[in-house]
Amino acid sequence: MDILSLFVVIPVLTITAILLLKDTRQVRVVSAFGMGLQLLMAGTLVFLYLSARHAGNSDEMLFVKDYLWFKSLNIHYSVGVDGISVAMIALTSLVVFAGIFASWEVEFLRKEFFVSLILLATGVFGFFISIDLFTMFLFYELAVIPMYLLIGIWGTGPKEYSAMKLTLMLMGGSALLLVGLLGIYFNSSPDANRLTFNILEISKVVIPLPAQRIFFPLTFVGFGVLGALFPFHTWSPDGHASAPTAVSMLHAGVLMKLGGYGAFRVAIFLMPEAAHELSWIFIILTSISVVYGAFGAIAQKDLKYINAYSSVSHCGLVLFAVLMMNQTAMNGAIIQMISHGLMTALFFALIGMLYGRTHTRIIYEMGGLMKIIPFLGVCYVIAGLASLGLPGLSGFVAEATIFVGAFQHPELFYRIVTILAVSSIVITAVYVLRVIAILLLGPTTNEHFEHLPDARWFEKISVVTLIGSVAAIGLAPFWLSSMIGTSLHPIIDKIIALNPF
Amino acid sequence: MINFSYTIWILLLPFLMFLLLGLAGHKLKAKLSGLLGTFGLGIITFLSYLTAYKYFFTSEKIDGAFQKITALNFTWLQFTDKLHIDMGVLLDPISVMMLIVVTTVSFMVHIYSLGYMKGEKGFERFYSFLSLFSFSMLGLVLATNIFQMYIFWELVGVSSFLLIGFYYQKPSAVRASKKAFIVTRFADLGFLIGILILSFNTKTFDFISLTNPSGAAISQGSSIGFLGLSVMTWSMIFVFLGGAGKSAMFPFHIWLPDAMEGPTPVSALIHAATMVVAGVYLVARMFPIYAISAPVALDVVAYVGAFTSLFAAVIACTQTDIKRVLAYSTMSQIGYMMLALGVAKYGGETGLGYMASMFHLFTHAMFKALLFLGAGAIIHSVHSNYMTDMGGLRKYLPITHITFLIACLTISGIPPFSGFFSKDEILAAAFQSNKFLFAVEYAVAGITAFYMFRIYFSIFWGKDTQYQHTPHEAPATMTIPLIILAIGAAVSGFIPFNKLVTSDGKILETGINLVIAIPSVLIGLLGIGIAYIMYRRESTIPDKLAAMFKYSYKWAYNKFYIDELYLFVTKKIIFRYIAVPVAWFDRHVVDATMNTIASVTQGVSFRIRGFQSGQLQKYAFVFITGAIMLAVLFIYLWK
Amino acid sequence: MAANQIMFVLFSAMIVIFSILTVTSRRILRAAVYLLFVLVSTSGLYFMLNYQFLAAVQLSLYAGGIVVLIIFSILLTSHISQKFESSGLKKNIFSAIAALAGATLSIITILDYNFSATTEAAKEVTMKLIGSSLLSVNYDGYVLPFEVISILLLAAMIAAIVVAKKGAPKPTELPNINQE
Amino acid sequence: MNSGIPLQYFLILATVMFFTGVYGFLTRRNLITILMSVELILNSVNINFMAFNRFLYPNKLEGMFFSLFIIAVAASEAAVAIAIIINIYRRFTTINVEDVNEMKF
Repeated sequence: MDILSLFVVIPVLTITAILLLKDTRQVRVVSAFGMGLQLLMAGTLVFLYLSARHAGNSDEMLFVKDYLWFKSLNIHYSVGVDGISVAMIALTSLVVFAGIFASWEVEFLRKEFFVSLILLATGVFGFFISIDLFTMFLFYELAVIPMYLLIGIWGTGPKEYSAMKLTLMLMGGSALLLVGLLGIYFNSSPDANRLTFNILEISKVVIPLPAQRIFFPLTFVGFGVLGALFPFHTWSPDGHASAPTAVSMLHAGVLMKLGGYGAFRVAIFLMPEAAHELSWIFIILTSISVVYGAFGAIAQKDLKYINAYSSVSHCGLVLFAVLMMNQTAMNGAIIQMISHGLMTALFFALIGMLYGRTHTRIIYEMGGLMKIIPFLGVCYVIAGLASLGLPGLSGFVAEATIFVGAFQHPELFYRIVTILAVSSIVITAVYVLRVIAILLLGPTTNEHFEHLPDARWFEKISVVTLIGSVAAIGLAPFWLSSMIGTSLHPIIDKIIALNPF
Repeated sequence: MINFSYTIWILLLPFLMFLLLGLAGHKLKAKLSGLLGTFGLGIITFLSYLTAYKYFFTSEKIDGAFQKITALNFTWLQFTDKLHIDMGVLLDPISVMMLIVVTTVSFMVHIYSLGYMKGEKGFERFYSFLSLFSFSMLGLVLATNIFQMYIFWELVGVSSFLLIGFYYQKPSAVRASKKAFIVTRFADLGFLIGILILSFNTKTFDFISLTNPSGAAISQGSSIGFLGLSVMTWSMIFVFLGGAGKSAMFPFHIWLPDAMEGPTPVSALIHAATMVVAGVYLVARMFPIYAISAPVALDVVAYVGAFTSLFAAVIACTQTDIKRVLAYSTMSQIGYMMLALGVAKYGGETGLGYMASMFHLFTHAMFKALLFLGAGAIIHSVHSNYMTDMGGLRKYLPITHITFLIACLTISGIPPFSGFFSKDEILAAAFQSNKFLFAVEYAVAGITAFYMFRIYFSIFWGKDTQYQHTPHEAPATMTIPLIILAIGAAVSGFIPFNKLVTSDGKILETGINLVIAIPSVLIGLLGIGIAYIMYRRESTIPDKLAAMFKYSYKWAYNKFYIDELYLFVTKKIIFRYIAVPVAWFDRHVVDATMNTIASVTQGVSFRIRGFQSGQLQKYAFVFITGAIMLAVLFIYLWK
Repeated sequence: MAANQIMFVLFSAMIVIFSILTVTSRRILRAAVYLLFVLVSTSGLYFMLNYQFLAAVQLSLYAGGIVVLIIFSILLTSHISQKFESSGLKKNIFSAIAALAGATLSIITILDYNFSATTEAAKEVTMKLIGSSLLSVNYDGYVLPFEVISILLLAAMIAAIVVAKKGAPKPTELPNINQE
Repeated sequence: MNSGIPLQYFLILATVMFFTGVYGFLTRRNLITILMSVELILNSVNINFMAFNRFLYPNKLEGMFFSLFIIAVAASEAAVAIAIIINIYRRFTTINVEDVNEMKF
């Protein structure tokens, strides 16, 4: 059994176990156990990966396994990881683990909830381990679809509308993506008889430039929809606002990363020429995302909306950095994905916990909560500080890397746009502090909130796991950065070899 | 080579203390955590003095100049081969001097707070924040590269935010902390952009290679132009923006007076002695670049400094909240330091301003911390910030009275107190290079003496206010720091700064220039005299004067309406005309487009569904017609 | 005019006339009877074409079985004397146009097409041949369709019973399909 | 025995019958009469099969067997259809095809 497939097998086994259970109280224990195991596995994988690299294994992908799946189209189930995917897997298992604890008190259809949640996680894990485009797409869809149920059934507010909107927009993105992937597939071999979906093999051929010009935008936008690329981001506020806590966590924390990761691993890696040629368009769009998302967040009243817009801004930064196409910026993009994943999951977990206590998400209806629920309050402040890029927490590492990297771009235009994007850090500070001030500080405004209970043990597990990771990355970024950096080398080398710009 | 590797503990100890107090503080007894924090800082202070001693008196000099020593350095985050953020300790005259300043003041404040904050809720939180601040400030001071400095710069900002907002249930404190953070954050944006430009052109973050006056970095950037100025100038102007933000230079000064909402020890430590001079320190740190390849930027520094010092001094004359007066006085004094840096050149005699600035930074830290702590002692006993509520306090608070008087004399530049020496150097430096700026500063010196003695007389003399509770002298934990700092303020003028801290590390020969010294003492005395007349006893002169210059008084009293301008820009322009429209645009244009696509699809499908009428015969009719048409098509038309 | 021609004319006239009457008569029972005539005439055609077995089947199954079934169902669902209101004129016209167009098209096509006359000798269709072909597994055997049709018939019988037997569901039990 | 009657006559007859059935299918409202129209259509097809068999491939039996099976299918169809019609009658108390239109949208 190869270790990577275990990442798909364990969730599937967990789901099976849940389905066999009669007592719904055990469901969450089993889920926590399964996802805890997954977290351990992720730890093991990081360890194995680093030791393999340390031992001098310089393959582009490690632990590669390949099974022929569908012969006539040459579709394989092939898996493999490099430092980037390992990091993403670690992120995913952390967020899922925290998510399980954050949804500890789901009462309604508990079994089905956990099944859908873990199914979603399965899709995400599968996506990150796949190196076959088709399998990757398959897992991608697997991750997107349970979202509809999770929001539509367990959501709040206009949940059907939001679920429908989110699913339709993501499916629209998938449609573009599928066309893009097929386009890559049919150009994956110069003599058209050895077509392949395997990323590593495709990366060895040069897809003809006219084809790239068509399929790069399709693929990029396809993934970009999931990565909240302006103007395809509007599913995000509604979707997040309606989704239950754990789903928001997983969605913003992990699922949106699928977009960034895919844009990087498929769109840019396989079609660097078109990426270079067309990057200015998308650079403009993404920098709009960055600034616009931040401004959008200032004026919101609903906590989840604020966070959703901030996600738009932060995820925009991921795509922005990826498009800069140099080592440092891309490194920053990956760190930003991880960092944003953790801290936005943290945010949504905390928002969920606040909502569970106060039954409102409108910031003006709350106030002075710090005194009443200090643990959650402090955690919220930490999350906020991470979000505005305080050194010592992960957000800073990511943003610094992105900005320094982006500013090394040789063309003046890109550097000016970078300065625009940099200005988002102030706007971020504004909305983060605004929320903290209104929500937590000041006198208590509502006497009904005087006796709210502080965090319970499972909430603490969830939150502490995430804060610990955020702080760990923020305090000691070098190992993560170098792990990603070494994996980026072959990719950057390819880009540079193809584009002597 | 002396081994300085123990200096890592100067950074690590406060950080560990922060973690300990922050995570476990609520489990400890409040007093214990306070003592722990103070004890930790005591060790750090000791280490700092040890370092200073070793650096200044035992380390080797080359060419008679102090060398920059990288005590330790490790790569924290690698960007490219050349660009990487390191974490380390850099020792050179200014960083060692700052080490002394920061640890001394911080230690005093730690002790003082044991008394001042006694019984406050969140005592251990206060100490953990203080530790965080000490950690960040020391990291900033000891940074080996500009990005490390930026990192700690941000951390200093956040500790300031946390400490200003210490009374988080007080709306004004919350507002002030938010304002402080956002304003400095905005300035930091400039700093970051400056760093980016700098790093793009020089490909290094490292201070030693950046500031090497004959190094490649300095010559590289100055040759590339952009919009009429060299790239180096641009980046230095941007970097100075960051410094201006932290140091509350005009127009980023608005956060500092509000920051006085924090506990008074915090004001003494952060907003008077250490953090606010970080901007000065930054410019001093980058000084070779400013002086050699970005003289235009240096002029900006000088003029901004001069303007701020005048501007703040004028406002200080009208305020009635003593902490605010002190805050404006701080701005004014920092303006002095900036000006001194701005008029200096690199190396030799022309570097006088640099040395003067550092000297003033040092003495200012002592006397301003003293003033704030004294003010704290007063507030502690009177329970009010307003000098209208005070008067005749000399009888009740003798120790505070004496130390406060010393501080006032120091800031007014009366010999033999330290302020005289440092201010004199600054005026001399200004006189050397720019007579106009000298004139401004000369006037400011008089105004300073006036407003300081205004509050002095109002508090300790003036009318005999009836107090509900008889004011009593502060406990020993508070008075001892006062006494120590008073001694520091009184005698630190005799420290031979010209031998220790100079722009190129070499000894600078200076002396008291009587041509400048005597007039400056005189104008100080004049200021004191006017204050004496106006405030020694209860008198109507101030009100009459205020009525006479009604409008200018009103403008000054309202801080020239800069706050209102900011409020207008942020609330009206940014919030109402950018953020709200963006949010609206997002909902009603972008999202609406998506929704329109959806609803058009739905509408079309509603139309189409009419075909699915459930009328069997309609289906059959359509089917047959279609079949016939297809048959016709295939048989006759296709061919 | 040969006898078979006369017979053809007769049968075809009956078929056409009664077909039209079947689809236009406004009394349902009459329509059923007209249908019976059509079916009987058709079996006459089969006799003419020398397919006696099929003609017999036609008579017994169609005329005997289905028409009776239809009449029963008419009796179950309608009053014998019930007269339909005529369907809408527009509908009639359009249907007629469609039918006429289709018929014209077909007839033109038929007349256009040049059917090649066969020279093959006709095979005597005996009962024995039919029986052995039906059950033959050889190349020209029909055992598979035979089995299939028998299963179909069985299924149809069961289905007819099941469907018809079920009591009418109460309106409240019906799933309300108009609900979103 | 069928000399003198061309194949086309049979085909035209079947066509007429077929389209009569179609007309009936399109115009009648009563489900049973619609069923009768269907029977007409089926019959016309049968005639075609028989005619083709006799005129074009007289030594084969495909046409006849096809017709046979069609008759069988028609019989089962009629049985099931009538069962359904009766059920519809119970459900809606009408067998007017225009009133039975819930299968829509």
